[in-house]
Amino acid sequence: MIRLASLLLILIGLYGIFSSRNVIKILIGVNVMELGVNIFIISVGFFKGGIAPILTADSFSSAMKFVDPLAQAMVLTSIVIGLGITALGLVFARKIHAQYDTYDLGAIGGGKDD
Amino acid sequence: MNVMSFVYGFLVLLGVFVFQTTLTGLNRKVTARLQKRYGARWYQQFLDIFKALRKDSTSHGWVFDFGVIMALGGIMATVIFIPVAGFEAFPGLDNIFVISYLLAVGMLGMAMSAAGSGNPWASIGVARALTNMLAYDVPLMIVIFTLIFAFDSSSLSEIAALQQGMGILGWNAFRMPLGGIVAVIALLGMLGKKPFDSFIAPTEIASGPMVEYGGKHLGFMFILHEFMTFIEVSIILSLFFGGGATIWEYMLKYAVLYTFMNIISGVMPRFKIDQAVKYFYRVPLAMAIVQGLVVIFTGLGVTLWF
Amino acid sequence: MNLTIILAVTVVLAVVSFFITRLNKKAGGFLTVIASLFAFVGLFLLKGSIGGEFSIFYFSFKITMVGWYFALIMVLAYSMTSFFNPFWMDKMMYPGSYNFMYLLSMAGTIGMFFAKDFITLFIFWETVVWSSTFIIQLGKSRKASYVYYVVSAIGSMATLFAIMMAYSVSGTFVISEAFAGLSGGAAIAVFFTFILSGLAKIGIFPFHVWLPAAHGNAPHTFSPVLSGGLVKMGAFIAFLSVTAFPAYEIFSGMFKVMGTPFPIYFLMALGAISIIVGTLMAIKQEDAKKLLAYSSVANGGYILIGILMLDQVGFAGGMMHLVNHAVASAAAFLAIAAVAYRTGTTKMSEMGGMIHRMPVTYIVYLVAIISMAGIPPMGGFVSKWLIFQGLADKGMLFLAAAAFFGSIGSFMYVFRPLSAVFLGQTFTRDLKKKEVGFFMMLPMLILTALSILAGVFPNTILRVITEIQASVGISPVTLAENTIVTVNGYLDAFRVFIVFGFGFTIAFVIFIVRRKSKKVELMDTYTSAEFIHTRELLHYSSKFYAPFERLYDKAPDTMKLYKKIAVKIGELGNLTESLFYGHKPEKTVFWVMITGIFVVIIGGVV
Amino acid sequence: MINPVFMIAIPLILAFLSLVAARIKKWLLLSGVLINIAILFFLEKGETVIGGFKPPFGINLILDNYSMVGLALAGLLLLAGVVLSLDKADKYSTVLLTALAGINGMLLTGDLFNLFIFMEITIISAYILSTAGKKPEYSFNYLVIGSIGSVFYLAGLVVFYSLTGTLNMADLAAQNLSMGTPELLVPLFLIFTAFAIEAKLIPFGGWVKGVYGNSNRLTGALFASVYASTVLFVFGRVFNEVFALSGAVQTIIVLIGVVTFAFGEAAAFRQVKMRRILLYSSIGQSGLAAALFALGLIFPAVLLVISNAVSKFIMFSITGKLREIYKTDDYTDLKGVFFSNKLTGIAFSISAMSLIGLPLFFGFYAKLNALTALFNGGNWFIPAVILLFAIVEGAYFIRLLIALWAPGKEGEIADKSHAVGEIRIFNIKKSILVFILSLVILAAGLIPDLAGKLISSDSGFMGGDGPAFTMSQLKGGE
Repeated sequence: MIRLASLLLILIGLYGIFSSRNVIKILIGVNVMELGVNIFIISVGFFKGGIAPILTADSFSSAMKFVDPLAQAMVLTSIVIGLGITALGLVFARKIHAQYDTYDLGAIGGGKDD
Repeated sequence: MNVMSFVYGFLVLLGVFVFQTTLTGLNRKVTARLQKRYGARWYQQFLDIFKALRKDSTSHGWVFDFGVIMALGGIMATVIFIPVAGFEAFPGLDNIFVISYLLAVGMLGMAMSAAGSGNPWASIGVARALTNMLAYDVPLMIVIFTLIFAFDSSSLSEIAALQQGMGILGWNAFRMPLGGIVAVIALLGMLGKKPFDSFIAPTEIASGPMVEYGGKHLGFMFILHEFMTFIEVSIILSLFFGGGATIWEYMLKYAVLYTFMNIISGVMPRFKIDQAVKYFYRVPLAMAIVQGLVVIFTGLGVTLWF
Repeated sequence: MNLTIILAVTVVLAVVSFFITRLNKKAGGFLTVIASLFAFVGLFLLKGSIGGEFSIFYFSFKITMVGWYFALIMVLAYSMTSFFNPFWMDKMMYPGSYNFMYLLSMAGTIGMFFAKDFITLFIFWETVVWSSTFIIQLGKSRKASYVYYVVSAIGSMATLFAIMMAYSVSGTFVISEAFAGLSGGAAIAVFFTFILSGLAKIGIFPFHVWLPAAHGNAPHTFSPVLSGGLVKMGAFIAFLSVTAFPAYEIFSGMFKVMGTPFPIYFLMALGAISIIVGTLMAIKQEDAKKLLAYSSVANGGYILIGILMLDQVGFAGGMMHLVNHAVASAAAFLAIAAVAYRTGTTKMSEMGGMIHRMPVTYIVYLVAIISMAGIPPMGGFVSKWLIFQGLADKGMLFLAAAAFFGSIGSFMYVFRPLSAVFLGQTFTRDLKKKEVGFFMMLPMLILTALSILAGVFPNTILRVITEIQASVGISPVTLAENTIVTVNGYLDAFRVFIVFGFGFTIAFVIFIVRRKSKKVELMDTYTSAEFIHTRELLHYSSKFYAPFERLYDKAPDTMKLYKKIAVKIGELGNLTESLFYGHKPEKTVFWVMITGIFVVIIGGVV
Repeated sequence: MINPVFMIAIPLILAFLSLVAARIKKWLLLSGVLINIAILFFLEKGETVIGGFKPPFGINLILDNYSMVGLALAGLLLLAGVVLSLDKADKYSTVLLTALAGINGMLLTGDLFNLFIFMEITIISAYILSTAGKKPEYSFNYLVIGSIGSVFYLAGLVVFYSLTGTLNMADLAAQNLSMGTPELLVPLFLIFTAFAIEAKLIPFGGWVKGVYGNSNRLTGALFASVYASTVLFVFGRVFNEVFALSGAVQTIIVLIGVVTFAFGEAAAFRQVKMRRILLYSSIGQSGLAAALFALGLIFPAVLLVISNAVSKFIMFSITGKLREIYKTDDYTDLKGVFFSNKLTGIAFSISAMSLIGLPLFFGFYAKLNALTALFNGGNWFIPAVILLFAIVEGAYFIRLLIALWAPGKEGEIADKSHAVGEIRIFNIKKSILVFILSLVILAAGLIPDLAGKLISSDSGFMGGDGPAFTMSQLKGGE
């Protein structure tokens, strides 16, 4: 279920990028996709009844059901990278606005190569 | 190849000159009668030639002279190669390709000399003459090609000999009728007779290549014309009408063929040069190809088919 | 003599000439003369070591009779033309690289003819292609160079394909073994792709478009090499495609036309078409060099037909036509170059009466065109005669018809420059022009002499050809002392020459004994009572055969075909650009999704 | 012997330093790329474990022949690019150093998730470099498309992780997954998409035109050589060593590669702007290399990548500089520009001719190897396409060369009076540098066997895929 939801999110993000021409909205689309894939990663590592993968005095037996810690680590990295990309994307958005006075890619019309 | 060959060659030249010039004179008479005139005397052609040779002439530079000599030299060399009733001054050199291309030397010389005169009429005439040649030669060459393929020989005298002794139906003109017709039409073109005489058209382009000639140059041109006529008629005679077993038979056939050509031409109007090309590439070319295909694929005509 | 030395010296001298030209242009030009003459002499002496095999670097060579023959023709064209180089240095934009490329391409051709394996052959071949491309661009047209490269590339890429395909079957690149084991469809594919570079190089229809462009616009000092030399590289490929690739054996089971397997007959027919197209196009050219270029197309057709016959007579004719055409066409191009050296143009309508200023050049041109048109007593006659005899023997009617058409048509086109450039009225501008110097005259005279010698003593060349014929296992053409004997006729060129001389002498004597004629000015002609004082107006040169040209002026231009293909490729490019590229991410997202859906469907199916 | 991890660590440290010591960042950058080359010679071959966990649990770096070639190529070209355009590179010192770390990491890593991180580092640096074109909408486009790629990659990766429980390349390869099954097709496609986007394959590389087409002499050269070759090297490793392609998947990927090649060359054919010509040619070459990699013909593909990278580096550098001087890269406005720049012109010509695959140049050897390998695999269709579009490729490059060398009106001989400008493109030192680089192509083309041996160094790539064709085999010996 949760996997389907994440897949849906990715597709929604793609659709957002596909259908909108506003720079900010496209960036939101990208973010939604990233969210989707992050949830997807988590869902892979997760199963019902699993506990946090932290070794404590109470839980160190391998028989205990940890959720996969690696997936969570990956998500952490992915979020960080996503953050960086979003930030950079916003910088570009600012630049586009500064240069063309609009956020609408359709209004730029492709700008001739110099 | 010895001295005698050259002597014979010289004699052939002399004989051909006398014979052909006489015939031309006679034919002037024939044409005149056709046009309801009296016409000049039979030896008028000789008088014209010798008069021209005696007169003063003007020259337009060395190529004007050189071209004339080259033309006459080439043509005379060709005449020497023509087998007359089986006789050859230089035996074995009567290859049809050699003859038809050596003929071109003379034509080239003439064209060169004419164009060298600096008169544009001459150049136009030459252009037309060459175009005319392209028109008649391709169908004719295809027919000749067919003959060579059929008889495995490209020797004029051999092909002539192969037709003899079977009566009139042994002639290639009857064995390969389409080819014969093509050859006769092509001969008209070769001779520059009407309707294929646009390149000398006197009233239109002032006699074309001949426009600047006078005196001995003109005399050369006359002689050249006689020799050329002989070569052209002889080729067709040997290839399609069996040549001649004896010199008399040869001369008789020759006279008939030549006069026949003249009579045809006497009643013809003139083609424009592009019309001539179109004509040759429509009817005679098609006939020549059909004849060629028939011979190559059925063998009909190689052996007697009646 | 050693091939290694020849190749090494030419390549080294190529580099040296590049630097010397930077110091002194003329000296660099003279170096090309020395280098090419050295190569010519070296090659000539190489005959002793025929049969030898050796390798330089990773290139492997085998000195064969046919390679020697081709290389000698090639280097002859190079060395004769090189005499003109020093005088054109000032007109070149890059004299140094011209000299470098000139010698490099020469080395390339030498290496190519002696290659033992196809990769060596291909490397040298392509080297020649690109180095000559860079020479042609220095001439009058950049487009010409481009066209030349593209057509050559079509050929060489196809040949590379064939080589590789053959290799995947036989596992070797060695020329004599590479085609072993081919059969069926693969054999046909290899045959046609392999010979494509040859067709492109000879200028066979529809690849002939590069000849008028390149020959007509290359620097005047390179056109003779292109036409006299480089075109013959294609003949070598044609030769290999019937000998190394034993086309007659491999296709022996196929449908035959007049005893010739259909694929070979098809190529011969292409040769025949080239003869017709070349002739017709040559007739209507206004530029002397372009005219000669189209005549090369027509002559290429003869060569191809001759070589592909691979028999006793026609093949010998084709091989001999290589020499005759190389010599004649190089001489004709050199003559035109000499005229252009003085007048600065090659357009026939802008010249006239040059015979009175440049008589030697005129004679050179005259002999060259007599040979090209196949009129005795020049070399071209003998080779065309052999080809005719071969065709007559096999009864190939349509090919023969084309050959006759080309032969007679050649009278028409070769006469045009003769009449327009050399004869007629001399233009006022050119009245003070002089003949070219002896150094430039020399190669032209040598070539003229060669043309005549080949026509009078053809057996000298034919003896070499009989050896080639023996080496590829066909019965050599029968030669007596001075005579060439074929099934349906024989030719004694020497006697024809003597008789011609005899006739000429008689005519000359008659001419001399008659009264001397008065020399008059050229303008002193019959003008139908008009008063014309402008020399230029009294010269008939442009649209020489106008009535004849009109008959086919609507004929389609082959170049249009190439342009159409180029447009189509451009359209594909346009499509690519507009479909996939832009500044909005939506296009890419769209395609990613489409591809994704496609993959999912495929996944479901698989 | 030096631990390969320094290849990543040193540039990263220098990148941080360059933020702190902004005034000397130019020198930091220079020293970074120089050190990078220097330690290349002393690297420890084999596997290096990072962080103490043994693979497949920990992360490892793998330095084999293949990655070595990739590292050397990227490092050397980056060095050349920095030296050639130091004035431009100064501003991007930090970014370039980070990019170097990312590139080295991509080539070295033995872990798929690690690869993701390095790839992101590299790509983000590329996003920033692309802003040099002053066309933010293209940079933005690149960023969005690149992010889609990242998301796809991660998604595909996780599926594989969930199936096999490992992300280590070697470990994953050892699982011998059958790539034909539908459930693997989709994740494989996701990962392929990510690489295809970066490797500019049609239809995924929609960002290329804007970014390459507006590059300057530094960024253009780096994108087309360093970045492009790195991505292709990784592509080759992932789709040979990790996922062995076969069946329909292989066919699809090869088809995409071949189509890219054909379409790219066709698109380049109709351009008049030099950067566009070069960019579409890059797309085409990239497609061809990808197709070869997908077919498992690693050695020819590597040769192709190397030859393309060096050539494109030279050509993009010169083109970028030309645009700086003349404010245009439309070659019809630059006729005869090489007349007063012969050395640079020769370098450009050699590169172009090598790209076309003309003999005596390295590209010919690459092409010959590719053809031989393809034919040996019983494939004749792809060689036919390659050769067909090699004609197109030759056509537009020769047209370009002719225009740049020989000015003049049609119907008149080439004349220097029509040549554009007499401005030197590069100063003498830089001209010589570019020229020497082109001489490498020529030299490698003249002694291809040696060059081939140097590249494959006997052992070949990833399990013995050596030269399919050597010149020495012509002599009869193998």
